[in-house]
Amino acid sequence: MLLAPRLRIRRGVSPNLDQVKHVGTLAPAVLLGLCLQSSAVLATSAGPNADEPKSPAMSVDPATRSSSLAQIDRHNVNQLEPVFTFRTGRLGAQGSAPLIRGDKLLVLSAFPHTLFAIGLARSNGTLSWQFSPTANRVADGLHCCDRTHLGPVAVGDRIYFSTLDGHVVAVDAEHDTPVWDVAVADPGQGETLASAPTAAAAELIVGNAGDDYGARGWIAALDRATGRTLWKHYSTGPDQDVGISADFKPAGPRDQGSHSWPGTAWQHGGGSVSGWISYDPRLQLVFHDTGPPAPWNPDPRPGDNRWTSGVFARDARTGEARWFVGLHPHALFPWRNGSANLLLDHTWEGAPRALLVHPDADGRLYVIDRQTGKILAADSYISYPRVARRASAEQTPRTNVQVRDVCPAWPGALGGDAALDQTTGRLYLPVSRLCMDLEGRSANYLQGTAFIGANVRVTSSNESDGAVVAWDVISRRAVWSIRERFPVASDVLVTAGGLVFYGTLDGRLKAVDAQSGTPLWQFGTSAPITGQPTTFVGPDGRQYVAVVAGASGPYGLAQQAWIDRRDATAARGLARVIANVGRPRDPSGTLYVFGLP
Amino acid sequence: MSDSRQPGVSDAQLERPELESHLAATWRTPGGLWGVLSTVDHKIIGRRYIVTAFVFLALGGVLALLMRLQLAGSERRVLSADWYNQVFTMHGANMMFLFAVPVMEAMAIYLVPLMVGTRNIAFPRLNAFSYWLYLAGGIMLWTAFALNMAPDVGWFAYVPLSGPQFGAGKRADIWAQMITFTEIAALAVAIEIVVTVLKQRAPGMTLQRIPLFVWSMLVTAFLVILAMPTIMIASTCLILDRLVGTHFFNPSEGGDVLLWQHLFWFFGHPEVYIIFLPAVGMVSSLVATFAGRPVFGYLAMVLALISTGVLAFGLWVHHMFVVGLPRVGESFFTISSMSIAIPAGVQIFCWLATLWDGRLRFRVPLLFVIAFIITFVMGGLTGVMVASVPLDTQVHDTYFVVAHFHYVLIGGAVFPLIGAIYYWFPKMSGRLMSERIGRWVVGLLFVGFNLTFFPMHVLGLLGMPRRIYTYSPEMHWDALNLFSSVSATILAAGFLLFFIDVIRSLRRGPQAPENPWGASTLEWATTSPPPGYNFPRVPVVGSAQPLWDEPESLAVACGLRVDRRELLITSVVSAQPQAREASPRNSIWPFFAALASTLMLIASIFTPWAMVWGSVPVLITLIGWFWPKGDPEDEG
Amino acid sequence: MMRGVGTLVLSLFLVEGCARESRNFRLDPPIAASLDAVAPMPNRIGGAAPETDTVLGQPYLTNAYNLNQGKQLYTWFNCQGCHADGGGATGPAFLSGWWRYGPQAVSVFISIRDGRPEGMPAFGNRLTTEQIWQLTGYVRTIGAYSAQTAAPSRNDAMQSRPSENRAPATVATPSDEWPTAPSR
Amino acid sequence: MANRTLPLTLPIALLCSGCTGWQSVLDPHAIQASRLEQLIWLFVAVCGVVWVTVTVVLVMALLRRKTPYSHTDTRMTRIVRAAVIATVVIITGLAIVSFYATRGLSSSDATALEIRVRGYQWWWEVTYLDARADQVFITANEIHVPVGRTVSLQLAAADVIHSFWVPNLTGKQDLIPGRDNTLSFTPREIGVYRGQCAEFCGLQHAHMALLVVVESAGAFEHWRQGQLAPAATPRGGEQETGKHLFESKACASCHNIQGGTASGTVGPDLTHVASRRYIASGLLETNRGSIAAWVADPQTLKPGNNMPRVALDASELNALSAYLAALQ
Repeated sequence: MLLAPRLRIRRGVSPNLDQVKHVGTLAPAVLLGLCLQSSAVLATSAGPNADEPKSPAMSVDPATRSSSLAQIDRHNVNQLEPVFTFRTGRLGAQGSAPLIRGDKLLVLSAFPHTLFAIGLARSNGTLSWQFSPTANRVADGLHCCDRTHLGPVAVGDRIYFSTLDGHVVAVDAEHDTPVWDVAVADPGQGETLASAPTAAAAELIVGNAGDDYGARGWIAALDRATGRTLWKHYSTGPDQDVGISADFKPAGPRDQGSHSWPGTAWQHGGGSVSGWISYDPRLQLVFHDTGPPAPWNPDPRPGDNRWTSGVFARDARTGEARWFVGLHPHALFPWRNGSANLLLDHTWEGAPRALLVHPDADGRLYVIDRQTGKILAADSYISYPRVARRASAEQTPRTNVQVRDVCPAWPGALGGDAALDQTTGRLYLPVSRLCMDLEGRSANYLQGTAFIGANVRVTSSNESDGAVVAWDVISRRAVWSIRERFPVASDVLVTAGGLVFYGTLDGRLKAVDAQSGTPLWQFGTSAPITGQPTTFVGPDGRQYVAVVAGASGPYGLAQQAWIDRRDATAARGLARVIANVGRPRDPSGTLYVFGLP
Repeated sequence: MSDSRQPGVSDAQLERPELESHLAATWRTPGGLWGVLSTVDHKIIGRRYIVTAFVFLALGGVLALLMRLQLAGSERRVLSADWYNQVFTMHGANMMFLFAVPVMEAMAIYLVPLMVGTRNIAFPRLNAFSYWLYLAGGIMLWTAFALNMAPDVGWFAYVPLSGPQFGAGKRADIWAQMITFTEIAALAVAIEIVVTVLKQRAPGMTLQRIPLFVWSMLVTAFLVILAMPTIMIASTCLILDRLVGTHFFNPSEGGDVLLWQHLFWFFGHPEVYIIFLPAVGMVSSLVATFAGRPVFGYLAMVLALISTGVLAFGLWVHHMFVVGLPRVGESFFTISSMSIAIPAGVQIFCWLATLWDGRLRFRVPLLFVIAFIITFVMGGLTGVMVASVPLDTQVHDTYFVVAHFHYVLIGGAVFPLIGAIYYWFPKMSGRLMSERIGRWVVGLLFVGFNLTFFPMHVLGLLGMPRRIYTYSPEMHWDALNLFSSVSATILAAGFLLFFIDVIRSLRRGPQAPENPWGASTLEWATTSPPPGYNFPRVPVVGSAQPLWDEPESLAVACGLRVDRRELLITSVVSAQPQAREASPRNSIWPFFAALASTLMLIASIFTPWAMVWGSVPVLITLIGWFWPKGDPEDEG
Repeated sequence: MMRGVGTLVLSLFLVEGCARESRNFRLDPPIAASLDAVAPMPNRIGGAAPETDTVLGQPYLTNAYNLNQGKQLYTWFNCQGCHADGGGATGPAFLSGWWRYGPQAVSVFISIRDGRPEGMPAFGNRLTTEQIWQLTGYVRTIGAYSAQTAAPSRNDAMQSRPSENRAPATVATPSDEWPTAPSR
Repeated sequence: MANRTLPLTLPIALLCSGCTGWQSVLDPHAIQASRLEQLIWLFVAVCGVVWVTVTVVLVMALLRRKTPYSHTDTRMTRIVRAAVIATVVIITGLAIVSFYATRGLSSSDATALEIRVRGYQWWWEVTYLDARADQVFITANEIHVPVGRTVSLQLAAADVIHSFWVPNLTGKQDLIPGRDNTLSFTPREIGVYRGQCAEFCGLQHAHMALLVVVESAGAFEHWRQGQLAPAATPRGGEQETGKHLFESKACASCHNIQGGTASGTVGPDLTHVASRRYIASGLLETNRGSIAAWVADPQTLKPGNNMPRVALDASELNALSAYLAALQ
């Protein structure tokens, strides 16, 4: 049921619009008529792949989360006001941005998923159709600690989205009917999907999640027409499984994927591909992260635990691995490595280079040459009250030995996916500054149950646990950073209008000046914002900003209603830190659309 | 109280028979239950202590037989694993905490006031309180055993096995609380002994004239005062870890498992010297009497006692040679552990010299001394062996060590103790024990002991670890274990015969004169058994052997009042009379205080709040105890 | 007469005590099999416990050894992965005293043995019946408001919450709603 | 006196049996154990002499005819003083000897075979460490070592305090939670040596044995390769059903068999259980019958241990024991 609260907006130039008394009522939506009176040409937001003709002024590039729209800019952003909201009725959200497709706005709810299409043509946003694939409720138990961006994404004339219980669904946008629904991941093995498929030349590429359940990471390509799996490669195991052939760089001994593990530990070795998979049409390469090895306790998995905790480059057509950068061989700490890589073509030390910008969960920003996989720069983008003393012996987590004040905490230094403004070469990073105490325990693999082998307690510095950092990739320094009370767990959006949008855990959508970082506007929604804010041009030709508020990912886990903060290890140790945020007024996922009056 | 007699009459003004009747009335312990519960007479409480301790010895002995029965053959099912763990823990805890330390202190409670020539022990009401607390601790432990709740973690209760995670139920808490009971009792008695020896000696008994037994009890008392607090801290930390959730011994939250071992053994080794030194004192008394001459090298003996006491605190890590401490540190403890054999050696040589030069009368106590010397020297030498770090890595926690400490404990402490019972039984009960049965007891004990425990040296070298409830047949330990178990019956027969002799002699033993053995110390200067007031008039001592040097005319000091319980306070070094001190009368409050603290301590196993609410009745009883009774202040 | 009654009461209390402390390592196979005969309600919430359990005096809910074994199994079989130390993660919390399928031992037993729809895996063929009963008994001590005397104590591991024998010291205070007007 | 000589001779006869016992301190097969044995014999000799002299002096003191109170204190003082000095000399001598013995024991050898032994309640997990991760493997209760090569054990306790002790090879060393202890020895002769936990660790402390098998370098390498290989594939229908039963029932939650789906780490690794001489840490010799007896009723054989009784009927038990007995 579409509902939009009656909004009483007090005029007044106060940047802080969330004085608005937000009355969530179930009364039929009464919309401020004045916003949508003029009809506008519907802007289709182009799909991610570049070979589609990308209409210049309309889209948000999902690879870099930057938008070329400039109607809303520094000067008028403080007049931004909510146009309508849509309540999905599911607890929490799943982190993807709403997608504009013709005159419809597509929103995917949290698990069990429903794809809502909201028509923007008439004065109020009315639900034109919805589609709910069948859901395997076992996946409810597996929704734990990976940031989920399950879609929808538009490719050609179809809409695709992934589901938590391991399905990829294709929907025909014109006739609003499902085309195919393919199961690629098996929740029984602990495998889930965490990201929407990425469109490559003719394929859809998707990777699994489930490190915490001992699921072995893999990446697969599906045929866009029928959903048939074209190729599938794993993050661990012999070269033939991983897709390593002769022209793999760095050349090394064979089958490192299984020889760098004891016995058959690689079969439950983790290394999930839960983050956004970047695609470079020019080089025909696909870049993706591999998650931390399983279990968290390094004792039962001596050796380099090859191909986990690193960045892979693969050929889009065959999936053959071109190069791999091992950031944390034999990873001592279970940092979630599912953050998006950003492609940047820029001059580097005089010569134009194809760069891959990888903000890593360990708090460093790696700049890698996309063609060769050589690390060009690795600078720390975050400062900690207590620096992580990783190298020293007593800081190495071992069985029955507790290591204290390890920073960053297991969710990693990056709270969400960064945004890259390709013109200025500036990266806007949503940062989480939490630390943790970690104690290794003996890990016992039981299929379908959590395979952690560690007790963890996340500790907060109780002045500011989060930040948004503007980082100049070329000059390798932080331009500005804003301190946030709580970890910033949302993705970031940068617009040509010189604005940076991000959301906070206590539900505020904020806009700041991309140049100087001064806060310009914020709005208090009813649930924590852990998703991707987006902007689009409505049918009336006016620019709107939209975000789905609702808890998801590791911080969302700690927001569940039943979490009891008297147990310091509840919600993987996050319970006490997130408890300071307080309970959201309305935990269900809600779409907010803002526009200029 | 002193109704018929005029107040302020001193013992100088009365003749002997009239004096004795007055003193008897003043120092009288009423009969019936009230008298039993409220007595403060060190002789009654001392006798009670000794009897209770020997009852616990008997019970502990039965447990030992049960263990030997289970270990007589491989894979026997006499006792299940759980029961065997409870039995061997009870055997250890009962023998160490409920028999050995209390019986030695009980002998001191009875004998020290008599040997230093005073009327009652210092702080007699504290003495009563300590007995009731000790009895309550013993009853609690044995009731728990009857209820299948006995501790099953060893008498040393190493963490983490006795800790919160692996010590299921309330068993380890019972152990920790039993420690609290017995250690408060031991501390109380130690303080009384120190004050009695230093301040209430007969005039003229300078430091050089104190009997060697009293010296050994003084050193033991100081050992108790310095060692017991450590185990009380350790058991309190354990019970806090288990019931309140502190992390003293939790390695992952900053605690340390070895902290427990250091705390326990810092008390543990002085504990075994607390048991051994009184026995040394008894041997000195027995040797002097039955060799007919003072012990050779009095000064050497006293210095040996004191150096043993001091060194006892410096060698506890020899119990922890295999826990992985740095080797150099351990070697230091090798040297300190071996060097404690030197004062022990001095004492042995002095006794041998005394025996060499004395006119020996082969009565039963002397036979026990001979058995003691042979057995203890072997135990001491195996002690030197286990003091060496490398050697200890092979024999630690094996039956070699079981043999070693039984040699030094049974050989070194129980033999002299039983000899001392034969020696002082006439004084305590007024009846002589039978020589004939005594000789059988010595023979059975000596033979039984050696046949039972010598093979254990071999078993240890054969690789048999301690505290195993059974062993596999292919280990070839069956023969030696069976031999040891069978010989244990001889040892048990010896103890049984001893108990029979005690009970028989109580009723039908011949009447004992004042000084049946012709000994030289003051306790033989009064009747057997001594009256409530011990001495009609406090004796004055002229030499180290008062009864030998002036057998008939023992000088006495006068001036103590008759109508009020008074005793003489003398200076520490030269024992010059300083003041007449009022000695407290019978009082029921120590019994009530013990009862209240027992309820508090037992309830605190079940809820930590019991410490809060339980302390209210304890406070009330203590107030009742110390409420001024209106006695006039003591005159100078 | 009074002393007779006194000793009778005392012995009753003591006998109950020793039942709490007894160590029964081996159940006869037929009894162990009968412990699986739980009669659940149609909606698989609540139901009748097996008769042998009541005849044996509910050993798995009151015996100290069983509760401690239950705590050990809780850490061995990955319960902490989803339920943490009782505070909950993907799985519900036991500390808060809110039981989605009711607090009866039978419901907890069925949840462990047959699993539940929203992601609780079935341990029926991964644990023996006795182990499942031990886990059931232990899980119910986590959220107990007044601790049993036989309740287990803390683990020699990272401190997460007051141990079961301390009972939850503080009743969970609901976190405050977000202030509509954020304090500056 | 007669009844005293008989009991004395019997123990001496039994004493000699000490030299050939299976787990005897006086039957060394490694450099460290032989040094300790020599040290033990030295101490026994010295202490024996001291004990005999004291007893002889005692007996002479008891039996000699004495003139009454013959004022020989001065002579006796000299003898006593001499005796004390002799004691001091003996004590210092023994202390110095044991100090040098300690130094001789500790040997730091870079080429030592690194093995981590982790003590669990009532069994030993043995992990052969190696720089190359895929050469690392886990076994239980049995340690194979090549003769002549120093072995360095890293001792870690998983729950309570245990103590690793193989008397024929070297002295014991405790496994303490929260501490990393090491123990090294150099075996000299090929053979099978038994050891046992020497620190009280709970209900089944008595049945926590382990074997150290010293073999030639070639045999050791053959054994090592065997342990690295995944589990033998079941041959024949009975073993097939056994494998299926193992993986579908509660066994898979605790035990790991490399190559199957069972990968629990709570109990010992059973990938090559049949290659071990004993099961249940030294309780039963390994054969199909003993495996069946152990699986049918572990609580009767080793009461209180953490292996539950999995309900199996006769045919299932046969199939399971066939499968396990084939895991060489």
